[in-house]
Amino acid sequence: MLALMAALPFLGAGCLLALRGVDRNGQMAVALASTLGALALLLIHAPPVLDGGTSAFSVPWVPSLGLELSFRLDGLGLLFAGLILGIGALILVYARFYMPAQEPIGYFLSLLLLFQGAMLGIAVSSNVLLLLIFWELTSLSSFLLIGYRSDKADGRQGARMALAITGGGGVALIGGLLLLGDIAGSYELADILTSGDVVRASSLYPVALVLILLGCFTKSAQFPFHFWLPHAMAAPTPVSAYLHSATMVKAGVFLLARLWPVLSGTELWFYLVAGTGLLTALIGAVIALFRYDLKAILAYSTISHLGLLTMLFGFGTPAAVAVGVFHLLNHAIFKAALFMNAGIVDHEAGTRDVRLLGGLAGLMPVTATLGTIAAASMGGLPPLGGFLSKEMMLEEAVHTTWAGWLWPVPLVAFLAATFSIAYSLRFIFHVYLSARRDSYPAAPHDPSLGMWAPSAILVVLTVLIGLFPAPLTSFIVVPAIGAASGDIATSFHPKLWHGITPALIMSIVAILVGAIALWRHAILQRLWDRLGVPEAKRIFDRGLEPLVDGARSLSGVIHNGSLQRQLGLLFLVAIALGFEAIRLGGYATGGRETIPAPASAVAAWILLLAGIVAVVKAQRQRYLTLIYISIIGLVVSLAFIYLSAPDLALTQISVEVMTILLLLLALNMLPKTPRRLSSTPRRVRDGLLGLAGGGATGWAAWAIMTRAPNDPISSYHWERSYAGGGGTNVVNVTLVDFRGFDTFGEITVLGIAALIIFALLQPATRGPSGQRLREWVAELPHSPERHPMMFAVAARLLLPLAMMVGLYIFLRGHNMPGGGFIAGLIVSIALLMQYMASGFEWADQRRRIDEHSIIGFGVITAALTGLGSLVFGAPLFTSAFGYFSLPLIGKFELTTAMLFDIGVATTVFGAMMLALAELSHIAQRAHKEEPVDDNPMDIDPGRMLEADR
Amino acid sequence: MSIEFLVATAIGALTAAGIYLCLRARTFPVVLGLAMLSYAINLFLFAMGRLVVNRPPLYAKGVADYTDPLPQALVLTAIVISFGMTAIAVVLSLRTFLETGTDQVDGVPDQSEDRDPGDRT
Amino acid sequence: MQRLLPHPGLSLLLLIIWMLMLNAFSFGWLVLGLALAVIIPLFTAPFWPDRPLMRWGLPLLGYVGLVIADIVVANFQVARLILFRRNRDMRTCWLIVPLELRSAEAITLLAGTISLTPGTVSADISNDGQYLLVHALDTGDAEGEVARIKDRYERRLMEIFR
Amino acid sequence: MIATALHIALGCVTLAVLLNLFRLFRGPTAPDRILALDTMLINAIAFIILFGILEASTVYFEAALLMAMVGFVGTVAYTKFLLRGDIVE
Amino acid sequence: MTALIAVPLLLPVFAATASLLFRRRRRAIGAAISIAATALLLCTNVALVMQAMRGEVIAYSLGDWPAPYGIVLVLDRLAALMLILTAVLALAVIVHAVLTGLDRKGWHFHPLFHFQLLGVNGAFLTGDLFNLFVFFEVLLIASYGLLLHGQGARRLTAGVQYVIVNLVGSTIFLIALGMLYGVTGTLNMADVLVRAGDLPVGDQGLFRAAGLLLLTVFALKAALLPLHLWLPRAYAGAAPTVAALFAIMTKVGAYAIVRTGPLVIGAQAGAYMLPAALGTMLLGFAGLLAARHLRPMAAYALIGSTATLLAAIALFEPRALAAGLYYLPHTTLSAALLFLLADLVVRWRCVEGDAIVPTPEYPGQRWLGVLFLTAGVALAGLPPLSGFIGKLLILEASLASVWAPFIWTLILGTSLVAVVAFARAGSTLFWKRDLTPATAGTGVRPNFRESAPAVFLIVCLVALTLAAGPVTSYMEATSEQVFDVGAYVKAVLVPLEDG
Amino acid sequence: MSGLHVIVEVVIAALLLLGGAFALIGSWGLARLPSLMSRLHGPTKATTLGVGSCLVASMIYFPTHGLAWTAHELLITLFLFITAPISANMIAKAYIHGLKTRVPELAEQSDVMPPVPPNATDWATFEMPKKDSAPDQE
Ligand code: NA
Ligand code: NA
Repeated sequence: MLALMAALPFLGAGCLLALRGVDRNGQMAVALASTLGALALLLIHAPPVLDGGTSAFSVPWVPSLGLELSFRLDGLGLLFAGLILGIGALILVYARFYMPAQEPIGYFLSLLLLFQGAMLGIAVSSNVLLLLIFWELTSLSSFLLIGYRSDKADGRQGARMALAITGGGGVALIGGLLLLGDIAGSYELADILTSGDVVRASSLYPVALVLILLGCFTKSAQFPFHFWLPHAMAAPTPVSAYLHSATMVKAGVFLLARLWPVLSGTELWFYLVAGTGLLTALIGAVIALFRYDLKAILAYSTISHLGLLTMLFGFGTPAAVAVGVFHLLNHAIFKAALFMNAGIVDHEAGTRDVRLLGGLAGLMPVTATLGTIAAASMGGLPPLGGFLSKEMMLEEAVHTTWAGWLWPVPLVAFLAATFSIAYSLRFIFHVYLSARRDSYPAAPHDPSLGMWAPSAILVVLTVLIGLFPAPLTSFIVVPAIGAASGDIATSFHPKLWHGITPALIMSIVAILVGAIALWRHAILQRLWDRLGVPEAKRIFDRGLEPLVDGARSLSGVIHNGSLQRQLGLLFLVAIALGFEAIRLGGYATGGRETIPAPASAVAAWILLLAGIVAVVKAQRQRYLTLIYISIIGLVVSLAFIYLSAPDLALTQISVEVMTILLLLLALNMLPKTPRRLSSTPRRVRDGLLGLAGGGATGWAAWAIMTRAPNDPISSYHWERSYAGGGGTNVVNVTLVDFRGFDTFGEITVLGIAALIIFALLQPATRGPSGQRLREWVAELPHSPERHPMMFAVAARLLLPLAMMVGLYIFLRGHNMPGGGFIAGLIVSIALLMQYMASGFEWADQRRRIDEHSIIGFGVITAALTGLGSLVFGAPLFTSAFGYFSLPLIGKFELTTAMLFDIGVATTVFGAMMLALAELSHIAQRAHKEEPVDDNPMDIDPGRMLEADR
Repeated sequence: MSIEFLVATAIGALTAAGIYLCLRARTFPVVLGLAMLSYAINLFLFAMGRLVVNRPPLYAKGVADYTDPLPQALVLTAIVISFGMTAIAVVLSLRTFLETGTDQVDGVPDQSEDRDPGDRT
Repeated sequence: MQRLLPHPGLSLLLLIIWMLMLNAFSFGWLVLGLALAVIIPLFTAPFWPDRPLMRWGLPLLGYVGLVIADIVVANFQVARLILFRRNRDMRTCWLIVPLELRSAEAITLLAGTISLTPGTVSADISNDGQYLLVHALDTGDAEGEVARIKDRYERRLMEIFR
Repeated sequence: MIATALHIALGCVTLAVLLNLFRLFRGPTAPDRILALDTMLINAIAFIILFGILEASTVYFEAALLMAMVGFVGTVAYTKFLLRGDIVE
Repeated sequence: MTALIAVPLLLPVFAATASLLFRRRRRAIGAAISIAATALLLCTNVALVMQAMRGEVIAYSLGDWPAPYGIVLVLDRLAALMLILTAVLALAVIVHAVLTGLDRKGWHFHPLFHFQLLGVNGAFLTGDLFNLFVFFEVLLIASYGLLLHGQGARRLTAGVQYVIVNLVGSTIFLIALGMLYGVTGTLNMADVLVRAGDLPVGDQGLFRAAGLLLLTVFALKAALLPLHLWLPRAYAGAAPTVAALFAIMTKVGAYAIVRTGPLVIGAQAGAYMLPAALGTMLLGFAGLLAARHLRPMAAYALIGSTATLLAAIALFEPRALAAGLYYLPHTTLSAALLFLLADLVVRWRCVEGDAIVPTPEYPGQRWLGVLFLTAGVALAGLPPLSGFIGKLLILEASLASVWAPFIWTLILGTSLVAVVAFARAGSTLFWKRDLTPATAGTGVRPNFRESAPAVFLIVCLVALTLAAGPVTSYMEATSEQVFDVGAYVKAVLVPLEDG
Repeated sequence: MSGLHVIVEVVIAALLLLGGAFALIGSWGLARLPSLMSRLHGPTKATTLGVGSCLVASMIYFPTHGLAWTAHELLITLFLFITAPISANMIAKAYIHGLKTRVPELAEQSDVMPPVPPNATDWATFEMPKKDSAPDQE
């Protein structure tokens, strides 16, 4: 039931968004229905609560976090929820008539309901984490409501400011409540409220308290966080009336009351809360006196009254809490009424500027009457509700000492009261009672009933409360006080006449002084203007802009998009962590004896180092670096041969040449000689980094090579290779069987690489790149001969030979060095030779298989081979082999691994061909001086002879 | 001088050169640097199986000492993969040069090739 | 037959090489070799259009033998030059060999022979395909050298390539 | 006898490779360097053969075979780049 | 154990090849296959999650070679979680790509997309370190293709950097693997743990070094300070849809850290990770506030939220890890959501690209505004979406740590920064109007169906919030399983019958 | 130790020495000769022969020492003998092309340009036949 009540507004909002083609009345009806429905549910729960009990409801949500969907209705919650729903209903009606007739209000109302739901959640949630969720939701919805007039700059800024401040407070509150829950050992309000002593004793209490207060103060616009509230007035008036006077801004105060039994009662609490409250009350009241905008006046008055409430809860005595709760009720009633009133004036007279108003009493009597009474209540004039709570407030102030002194608290409270009377009177006189003007922005007249009725109801209420406080309020206020202050026995006896008390005297003096202040307002105003109090918005901006600029410069300096920086850091981190690990983990030299190096090995080593140096030094002649790098490739291949890795040697040799060809193809288009090289300091720095990295890697290699192997798993492979894998070349068996899955991934990579190269180069002939290609001019002078005869002839002879070799290498791969990958490369190289000799066009016409399909076929073959074993109930990639014998042919071996290797070979072949095809395709597009003819050789004496005949 | 020493120093030299070249400002030397690094890595991985002369991992009954075949298989995979990657790097740098007209790794115009583009004010 | 065996000679060569490559003879391998000897030329035939007619057999074998012999012998001459002749005494010069051979294959073979046999490297062919540019490391009379080339190699090749 | 011959031969090849290296760096022209590299490769083949004999193992010969093939392709590519810039056209 | 565990690897392969064959004619079929395969993948992964929820670690040795000698696929709660997350994200992305016609902007989108999935799924499933490397390469190379999809100067330049950085990363990866094998003689994660136990003291340093190098590589993938510099340019350069898919890539790095942390790297790594993560958080959200365009904004949001996750992981403690694991899907999906929205903004408003500047009103603006608000709420970790719960979990779990003050300050502070940043961006993009008629070139009717994937992601986030209870308990079980290395080893290393 | 065996040993040794020597001589020529065209002579012959004799040596060695006889050596030799002249030819082409186009690094070369061939043609490296006279239009 409680949950349903909390959910109803959300449901209403959902309906409003969902409903299409419903007129304003219909939409209002929906909104009202959900609100009143919730109110009804509330009243159903009321009776037990009014007897001082609570009604609770809970379903688990995130048990591990202690976040439960648990609701709990006690006196305080009931009062607050009642305010939210009661005033909410009136506001909805008011909004229906206030909002311009031509614009749809569905979205607006749904936002209001969203907010209402969130507020209700705060009022009734009994899990502080749940409360947090609703808390943040109110910030969000108020952001959207303030920004509702999104085309107005002040609307957007007001909304952002409100969100920034209250959101910031909310963030602090998260921390505070988490700490609180951690101290109390539970996030359930019931548990927390009972563990006040533990909390106050905890060492984390101050932190938690400050964080929580930050949340409350920002929400309730306490100094110095008050300034967002006036800017929130950019919202439509119903919003101001609802959020920024009656309810949302009270959430902070409500939380103070809610946690009062746990947090209050310490010095820290008193000075922080009461002090802030006092200060805010005074400042708000003073500023309110000098504002011209009606809503601004009301906003600052709200700030001031919130200050008073905060102060009362800060006093830390149950009596003060009682007054606080009572004033919370009163203020909500008259302030909501006043905002609606100001809205009406704005709506009918066309302005909210007091300088353009005045003398409306005759023009719009009803409005004037309502406004006057409400303002009187705000000022605390008898016999109205505001008067009672103000009296009691002053009474409490009188009995409160500040650091041993008796006078500060009463004095400030008195000043605040004085100023609030002053601005209230100003509201009455400058708007309604002063002399009528001859022209107003619009022709003022009383609005339709629907617009003034809601405020009327509130005004009547405030009057009645003033006249018969006890019967009308104590039934609800007393339980609320009980819930807030924790002891039910608190006495609450609101009376109009207490006899002559200090408070009464202070009020009378305040009224007189306030009247004088109004009488001499012009002078005071001039003084105030000369004072030049800083504009809050500018302060805020001065706070925020540096933050943004700081972020910009920080991010700009660090994320400058430099690859070199990222690579440098990457190398640096790797090296540093490596050394760190050795430092921590310790190191001992290994005992494995080394192999003495023959002269030839040393020579090869010299070759390698020379090659490396040459490549690094020949930065300016890129073509030469390509020649030099072949030395390295050669030596590495020789090393593999010498160190008994024939498979590696074969692969290295064939990959080597492919890489060179690739680089040559690319270099043809790239600049051959860079104009400038890096600056010397940068080169030195990189050199040092390189030396560090090289040293570390080399040392690691040395360290491991010189220690005995640690029973490597490969011994298993060695033993099983023939018996289990059907091959004697353990490397190949590992590739296609033991670790065939790796190889599968590897050929996939190769295939993808080819696809990407294709995807990259295919569109290169269009756009700016195509432009560059067409305008491209060779850097070096070219010989006109495209296809030299002798090379062409030789290639024709070598092609079949190479293919033979390739197939041979493939077939023996399982038992001797070789295998699918190398075979695929050899065949590609052989074919490539053909392309080089006789031209791409000519050769390609003679090879009519689409490379994409080849690659796809290869990958699929490998995959299917892996999948095939499932058919036999064996796990994936399980290989099978057998020895068969046919008449004549004799005994031969068939292995599924070979099928897999076919997939490998095919993929490799397809990938190579695709990549090279695309690269030469680009070169074709490049600007050429002489036209392309498709002869396999440029000089063909035989052909020429026939041509002559 | 031992073979291990030669291999270790070779790995070190290749790595050093690779790192240095990778930190150049233009794509071509960077690609060379990557090639260098992959040489270094292939040798390194291979060396992790310890070095043995003339004991190719071809299974025969009763042969007790052999070169660890597993690192060789890993290196083969590594060679192939790094070849594919190098191919992409090469083609990509070519393509980027054609598109942007500069072979600067950060794609900034040629005037400031030896500077982090961020340093430009 | 022509369509099944586009290059009989090539097929034979392939088969021979195949059997040579295998360490151990087995009938199964032979069958496979035969298959390859047929299949591979079928695949590569398009890449080798309009082949000249060749005389397989003695003339070719003779030529090969001659060339190998020349290579061995002449290498010693070159070795002598490299080792003992001072650079400034080296009488290098360009030769222009007019060609009677007309098929690209034949000319290539001749050029190859010239390059392999010492003292001479064939550098280029004229763009009408009628002359071969040859570089001689050390020769007294250019004409004699040219004549020697034409008589010793080209003539024999004329017989092989009809 | 064979052993000593082998080692002498190996020594010669090693020396030859170092000579190639000299020419490779000395140049002066790009074709000089290509030629040096080509020669270096052929010497490497010789080295592999000799090593094979020394270790009495034939498993390395495919590598030599491949080197012969691949070295040729490389040389042609280098020269074709000098002649035409574009090696596959 | 059925071969179901391998379906997340086989399905993408076949989908990729199939769509490769349909590349030219009948693209529609290719797209259909692609989407269908992704949906099927999602179903499979649901089934796998069910299996994983039974609680035991399931090992599947490929080629019938027992671990550690063969490659073994391992399915536990963690792997299943990552798999299903990937599938959900992938479905949204592929549908978005097809709806917006991105797959027709260049070659081979669908094959690359599915190869990417192959790589990611493989990385999550494999129990073998070198196989992990291979799958890293698969997913990387596919990501190169996807990143460059559509091309254009900016994207190509970004691509160059991305490719090169990752190539270097792979190099370091290989060095680490080599050292691990050289010292321990094995490649199987479980086996490494077992053998690490009885390593001679002299080898400990090398072993640790290998571990920390692995950490470096994974940190690079996860974009952890100072190895995050590559990310903004790359992700902002990619097509937003692709970047949305890449939201999972940083999580691959995070996953690898979680997986190898207890097995190989060792918990001491947290000492290096935590400060880095906090720094990354700061820089990420600073970038978020500083961003002048929507795509960089999304990229920085990704960095920042991932860093939050990494901070939780770095504590290497079950409760914190559970909290982080709950936060993981949230950050992935919400960052992806923001990228998809960036794409929609670019497409629908037709002017100013993704710059955060006011434009004339355009159809669909308000709807985008609502979606953007949701994304902002999610990424800032505000209620009512899962980010809030995730942050609460992380804050609560980290309270015990000595780093708590820093973690709390940064998480709470960055939340506020995010709120401000999103409020600024949102009000500029969707509230402020550019009334100068000069730029008023908009007005094409947007296809609202295009926003379906974004809505789908939001629905997932809502579901993640509502189901927070069961999800968190799953995560707790997961993190216990992650730290219960004994069970992992027992499941993976089945004793050989013949030694 | 049969006589035949001794002879075989001697032959193999001789071939090995010969091979080594020629390989060295070829490279020595490459190192010392003054210009590319003359340097070209060394490798194309000497080195090829050197390798050739090594191959022959091994071809004899293996069967005579109880090891499997393989003919890869033949294949290698064949490859070398086919490719060496072509490589030389291409290198020469590249070189004279360099001579013609006066690449600055050739400043100190001591080769003379090749003479122009008779009847108004030129070498293929320098110039293609005029398109009008070119026969390959059908
Ligand atoms: Na292979
Ligand atoms: Na492989």
